[in-house]
Amino acid sequence: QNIIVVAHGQANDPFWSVVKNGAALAGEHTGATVDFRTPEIFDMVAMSQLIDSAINQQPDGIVVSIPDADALGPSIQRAVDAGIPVISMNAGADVARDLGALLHVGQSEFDAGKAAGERLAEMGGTKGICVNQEVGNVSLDQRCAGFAEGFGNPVSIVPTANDPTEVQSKVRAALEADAEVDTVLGLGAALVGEPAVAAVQALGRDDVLIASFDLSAGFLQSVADGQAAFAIDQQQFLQGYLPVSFLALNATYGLIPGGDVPSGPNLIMQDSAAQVIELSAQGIR
Amino acid sequence: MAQNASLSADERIKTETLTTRLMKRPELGAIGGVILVTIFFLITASPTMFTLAGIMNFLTPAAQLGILGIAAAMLMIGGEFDLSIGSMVAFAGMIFGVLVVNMGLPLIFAIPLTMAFAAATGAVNGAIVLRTGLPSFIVTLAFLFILRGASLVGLKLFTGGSTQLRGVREAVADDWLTPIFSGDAFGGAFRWMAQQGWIAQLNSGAPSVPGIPVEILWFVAIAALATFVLLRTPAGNWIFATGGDKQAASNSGVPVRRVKISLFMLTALAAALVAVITVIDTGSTDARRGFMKEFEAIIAAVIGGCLLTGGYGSAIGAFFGAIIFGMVTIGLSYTGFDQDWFQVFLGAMLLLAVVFNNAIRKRVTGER
Amino acid sequence: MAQNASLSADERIKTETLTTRLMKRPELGAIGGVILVTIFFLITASPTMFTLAGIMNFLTPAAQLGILGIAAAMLMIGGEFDLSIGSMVAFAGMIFGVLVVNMGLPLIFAIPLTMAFAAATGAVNGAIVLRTGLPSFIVTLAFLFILRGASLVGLKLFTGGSTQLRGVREAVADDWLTPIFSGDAFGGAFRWMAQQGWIAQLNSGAPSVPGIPVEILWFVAIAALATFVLLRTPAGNWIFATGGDKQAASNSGVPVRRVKISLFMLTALAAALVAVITVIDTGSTDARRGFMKEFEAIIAAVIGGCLLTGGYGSAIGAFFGAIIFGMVTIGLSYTGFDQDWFQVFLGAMLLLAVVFNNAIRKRVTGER
Amino acid sequence: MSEPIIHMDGIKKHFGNVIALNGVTFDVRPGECHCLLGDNGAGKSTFIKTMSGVHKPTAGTITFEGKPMQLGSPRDAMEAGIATVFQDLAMIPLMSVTRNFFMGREPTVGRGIFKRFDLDSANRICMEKMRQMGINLRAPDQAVGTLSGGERQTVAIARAVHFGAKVLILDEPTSALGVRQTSNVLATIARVREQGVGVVFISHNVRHALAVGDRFTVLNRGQTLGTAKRGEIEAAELQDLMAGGQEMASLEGSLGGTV
Amino acid sequence: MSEPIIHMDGIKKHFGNVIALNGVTFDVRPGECHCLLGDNGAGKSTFIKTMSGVHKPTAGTITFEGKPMQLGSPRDAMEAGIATVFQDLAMIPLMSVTRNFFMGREPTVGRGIFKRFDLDSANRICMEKMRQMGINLRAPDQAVGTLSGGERQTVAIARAVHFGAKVLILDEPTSALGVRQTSNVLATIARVREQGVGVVFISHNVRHALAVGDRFTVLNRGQTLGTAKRGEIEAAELQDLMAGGQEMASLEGSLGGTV
Ligand SMILES: Nc1ncnc2c1ncn2[C@@H]1O[C@H](COP(=O)(O)OP(=O)(O)OP(=O)(O)O)[C@@H](O)[C@H]1O
Ligand SMILES: Nc1ncnc2c1ncn2[C@@H]1O[C@H](COP(=O)(O)OP(=O)(O)OP(=O)(O)O)[C@@H](O)[C@H]1O
Ligand SMILES: [Mg+2]
Ligand SMILES: [Mg+2]
Repeated sequence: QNIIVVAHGQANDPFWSVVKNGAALAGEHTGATVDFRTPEIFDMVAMSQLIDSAINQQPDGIVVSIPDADALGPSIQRAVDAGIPVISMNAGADVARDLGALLHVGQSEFDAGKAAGERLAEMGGTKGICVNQEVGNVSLDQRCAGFAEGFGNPVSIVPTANDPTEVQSKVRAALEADAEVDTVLGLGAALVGEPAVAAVQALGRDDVLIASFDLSAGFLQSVADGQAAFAIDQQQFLQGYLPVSFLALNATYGLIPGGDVPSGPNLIMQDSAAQVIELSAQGIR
Repeated sequence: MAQNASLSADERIKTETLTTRLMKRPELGAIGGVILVTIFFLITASPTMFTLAGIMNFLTPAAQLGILGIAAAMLMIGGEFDLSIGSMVAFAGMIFGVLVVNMGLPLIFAIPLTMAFAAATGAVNGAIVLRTGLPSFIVTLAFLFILRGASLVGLKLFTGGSTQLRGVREAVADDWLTPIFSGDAFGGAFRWMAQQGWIAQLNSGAPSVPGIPVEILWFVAIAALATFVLLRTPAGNWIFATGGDKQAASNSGVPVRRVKISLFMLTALAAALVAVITVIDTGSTDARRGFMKEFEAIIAAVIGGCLLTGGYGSAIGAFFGAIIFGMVTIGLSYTGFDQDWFQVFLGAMLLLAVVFNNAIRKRVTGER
Repeated sequence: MAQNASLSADERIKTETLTTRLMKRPELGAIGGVILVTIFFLITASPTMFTLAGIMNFLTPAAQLGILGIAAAMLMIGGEFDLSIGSMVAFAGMIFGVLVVNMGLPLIFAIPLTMAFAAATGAVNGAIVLRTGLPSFIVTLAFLFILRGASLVGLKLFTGGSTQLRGVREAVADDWLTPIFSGDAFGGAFRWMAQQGWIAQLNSGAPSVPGIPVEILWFVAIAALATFVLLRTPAGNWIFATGGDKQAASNSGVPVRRVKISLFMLTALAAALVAVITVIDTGSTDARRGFMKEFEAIIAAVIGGCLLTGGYGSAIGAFFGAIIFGMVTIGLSYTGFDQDWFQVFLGAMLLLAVVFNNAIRKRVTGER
Repeated sequence: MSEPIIHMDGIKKHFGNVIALNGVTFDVRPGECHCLLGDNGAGKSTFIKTMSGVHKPTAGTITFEGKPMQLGSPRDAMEAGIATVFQDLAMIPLMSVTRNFFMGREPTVGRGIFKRFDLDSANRICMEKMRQMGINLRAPDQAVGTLSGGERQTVAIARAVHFGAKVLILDEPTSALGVRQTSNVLATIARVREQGVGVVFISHNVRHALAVGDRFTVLNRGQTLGTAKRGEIEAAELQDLMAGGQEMASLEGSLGGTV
Repeated sequence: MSEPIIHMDGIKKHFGNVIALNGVTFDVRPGECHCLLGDNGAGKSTFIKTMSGVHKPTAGTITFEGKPMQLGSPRDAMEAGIATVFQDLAMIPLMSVTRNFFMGREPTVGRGIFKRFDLDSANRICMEKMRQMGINLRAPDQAVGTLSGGERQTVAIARAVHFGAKVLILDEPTSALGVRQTSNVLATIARVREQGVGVVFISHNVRHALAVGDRFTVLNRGQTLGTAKRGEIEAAELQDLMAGGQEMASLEGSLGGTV
């Protein structure tokens, strides 16, 4: 059996490398060959072309993430027309069925952001920044939008590049420029969460709430140490593992679950952080 | 040419074979790389890569990149860079989306308006470069940021907060101009061929290849036109001269400023064309469109033999350069290699293709 | 200089003021831009930007970029590009991390080994460029992909599946070399100044600025050294000559190949230094380190007045170029502008700074 | 005597703090060859560059056929009828001989959007003109960068002559030429002068200047030393003026008076 | 007569399909000035470029002081003692006069890591040498690209002479020079020849060649036409050979026999 996964995040993105690890493990467990493909940058045009190339190879199943239904819809429908079973994951819960996908595994980015925002507001945050390391990447933009809605208080977006030093300086600048900011939400744990913690430490402030999407061992350590509030985990390992296993079962026995599988959100707080550090360091969480 | 006969009388030149003469042309330099890459994938990739559907599949991104690459090549031959074309794809896409979706304009107005916007921005780029005498690298870099930022702001403004504008496909579905900028051409012919069993059919009975994606036709047409302009018109001569030595060209009476401004407008127009094609094709646009395309366009031009210092290169070279780049990026997904190795392979293949080109050309032409 | 006195006797030169003489130097060209940007932020940004802490805050990323930018400037003056330095930051970081964490080597071995790896890769880059005669743009582009991919593969291999390698801080905490590559220098002096009330204190009583981040010292030292080499040594003369006209330089007896190879090694070493500093500072490394840094380094060099065609530029220019770039990127977070406009501002500020530089220099030196 | 075609009055040119020209007055009449002579660095090339629109003069006026003229670019000068062979030749090394020859003034065939560069006839004309100047090119598509120094100079001269003009400016046109090519160029100057073209001829070779010149103007350190008519001045005297009045090395004797 | 310093035998050079040299034999003895003459495009520059390590010959052997030699780069040739003034001068336009003068062989002061380019004395030497050649530079830090043609050529000659050598090759060194500078250069050739240096002198000016030459070799279309000793050959005859035997334009008479 041959299953192709087409995702919109890059293989060197810590988040997506966990998805890829999940898919690979499912491949091992089911005996299917799994090809994991991503465009080199967030690019919907390139992604639709990757789906087309997957269709041409007539695999036994395709797993896709759908951050832009308009852009990817035709390609996904072509896969369905060609008789290839499709499962969507990560992004696209709302449109998966309409496009002919069998089911969706994942969480809505917007909902996850909203949950985080609500929690941070509960914890006493009054003014927040959302640190976005890839402005224009729709999934990341949705996280910030959800955060703004759930938080209920003023939120501004801090755009940064993919560079920890710059993130640290920018977070520090934002905190210094407006002393009322007391909440920082990062959209990636290693890239943003860790430098944000470092920035707050350097400022010597202990009244700033820091939360981050996704997990990294360093950030989880900060959560465990009480320097950061929590990490938002959507257990993306499942987003790689489950669709591949489902498609493998489907190809062998025709089995398929009857509904979507929510893989998150799951907030990791101080009490549970220590347990997942090791798994995170291995690329499983 | 006419004088070849009289020349062979000169004892100071050796006769050369047809192959040598062909390989000397910069236009054909990049063919070696295409052949090498093709052979590589014939060996390593799934055979579906070279089915009709597979070929269309890798030619589509190559065509989109190639349209930009050919324009970038012409500008590079003219001695300048335009780093803003990637952002221009996003910006023009935003303008186009807004015109079509928010303002409901038909394509016959929306496309020329988008093009006019782009050309004006290109002219501004060019005017700043000429007026200040700054390197175009830095001026267009500023526009890379400005246009990218403006796309983000514009999209948020017109969609009420999202960075994604949707609904283009519905808006243009019935427009008579749509088939020229989107979808597949010669659909009838391909359906007929499928019925004849010449090409594969899907379960639904539709042909596996619904036609030739229009961008491929645009790509070929633009490559042909650009080659004609560069090699066979006074304007082409001016472009080479301007890029070769601005001062000498101007001293010889070439209208250097006019040439440069026109070239900047040209690259912007190429970006707008790609924007229109991809926005209609995908039905949406977002703030990340065209990200890094400026570099890929320059890469395609350089693979095709353009010199970064200007004054040398060809449109056909950029044509093949784009195909090489497109084949390598899409082709690797037809092979069994792990995605983690993707970039290593991409880099190695590019290097190999270019080195091979070069080695062949040197060998054939006897340069040392 | 000595001959100025005798020269003023020549009726064919006008006397020029000290300002004119200073502004003519390419080294000082970029100062105008720094001043302009500073004034802009003094007006628009929160005053915390120009506190001691604020200045250190924007100088730190500027310094990291600047180390790369100065090396890139020297290579550009020598007529080549290195697009692989960003990826080299990730690759060298990975090597360093593995040496320190997985192999448990002390810094005294780990750093030279990392540097040796980097220098070897740089030499390979250079050798391929020289051997094939291909543009360095395309060769180092291939290495951009190859090294980036190799970092990912390597990290996954050595961490057992993760793209992040951590534990560096713990591993080097007690190493006597650590303070040279990480943290803040002159901590004692700053604590003392804080006690005297000369600089602000945090709630904890520690000084708000614990010292000067070592990268800033490295940055200044490298800028001074590079300027000395470029302007005051035979090697500097060779670099300018090689970039100005390879053929003419070689005909005049400049060892062009040796110069180019050394410069490629130099950029790789600069990237490795940045890798070591940032990896120790953050305590971890990941596959995305240094992403796009090659372009930012070139941008810094070009803002500082380097010509893309080679043979002209300065290390001090790149120094100020990096500061301008660092100030603009970080500074906007201190202002009240809607951050959606970030890129628009970044582009506009860059353009303004460079145009201003240029205008000042032209005005002062009387060029037309 | 006829009116000057072009009259330059009190031309000054400064580059930053360098004073290259400090008030030079000069004119050319139709059908005459006016030689501009002077030491190295005297400002001859700078002067003719202001005449052909490359440099804007810092001060001074240009009158063309009786009307004041502002030259914005070399193209303006060309359109007014001033053809120039620059000392640096203004050639693009990477381009072919033919493309350099016709650069900026390409012959076309076809009409409308089918109008195109007529390469065949351009090649033919180019080879033919070069042959007339005494150079047998191997092929018209050889890159100019691979030509020998003299071949390259000949292309520039042949180009300027081919397109015809009211004023033909030649900046040291014979410096890299062989004996045969030199005599061809001097013969060409004599021929176009006959046709009523005004020629400005710069040379360091007194013999060449005396062979074709009607008037001689000597520049020194950015200023005019004076103008003499043909027959009014001796070779030795002229040579002395050209050297800026400074003494010459002792070898002179063995060179027989004229270098 | 003494042994040749450098002996080139049967040198051929092809560029792709272009045959630039088709078997040229040539030698230089210490203390003589050997003139290399020939029409434009004859292959003179190509030949001396193989002699100074720029081009690798396609066929033929080079013997230096009796031993066979392979020149890998111009630097090798320089180290062996061959100094060359190329026709294109090999200067970097954007760099200052001094930096060009000392390019590749910079004087240093200090030792160890404090060893640095001694700009002050370099500037002084450079100005001095230029003055000796008859050029008063304004400043040693002027960019070479802004020098006049003759000034630039003088820098290249002064540089080659300054560093001394066993063989000094001069490719049309006087083409852009004024009368004063030319006589200085010819005097310089005479001087270094006296010191036992072998000089290779390329010129299109028969008078210059006859003034300093001891032997004359004429190239034509990539081949040697023959070598003559001083006194064995007449100016007119030599000139005829240089023109490749082809007839010259009619103006010749008025030029008094020698162009
Ligand atoms: N762009 C420039 N910047 C500074 N100085 C310049 C510039 N152009 C020319 N000069 C100076 O002006 C003077 C005149 O130069 P010009 O080229 O006109 O001399 P010339 O008379 O043509 O000499 P030659 O016979 O050697 O060609 C020279 O001393 C030169 O150094
Ligand atoms: N790189 C090259 N590629 C092709 N042809 C070349 C190249 N270099 C020189 N040639 C050709 O070789 C011939 C000899 O050139 P060369 O420069 O040696 O002539 P020359 O004797 O120095 O002439 P001149 O007196 O005009 O300087 C010329 O016809 C030239 O076109
Ligand atoms: Mg001159
Ligand atoms: Mg020559």
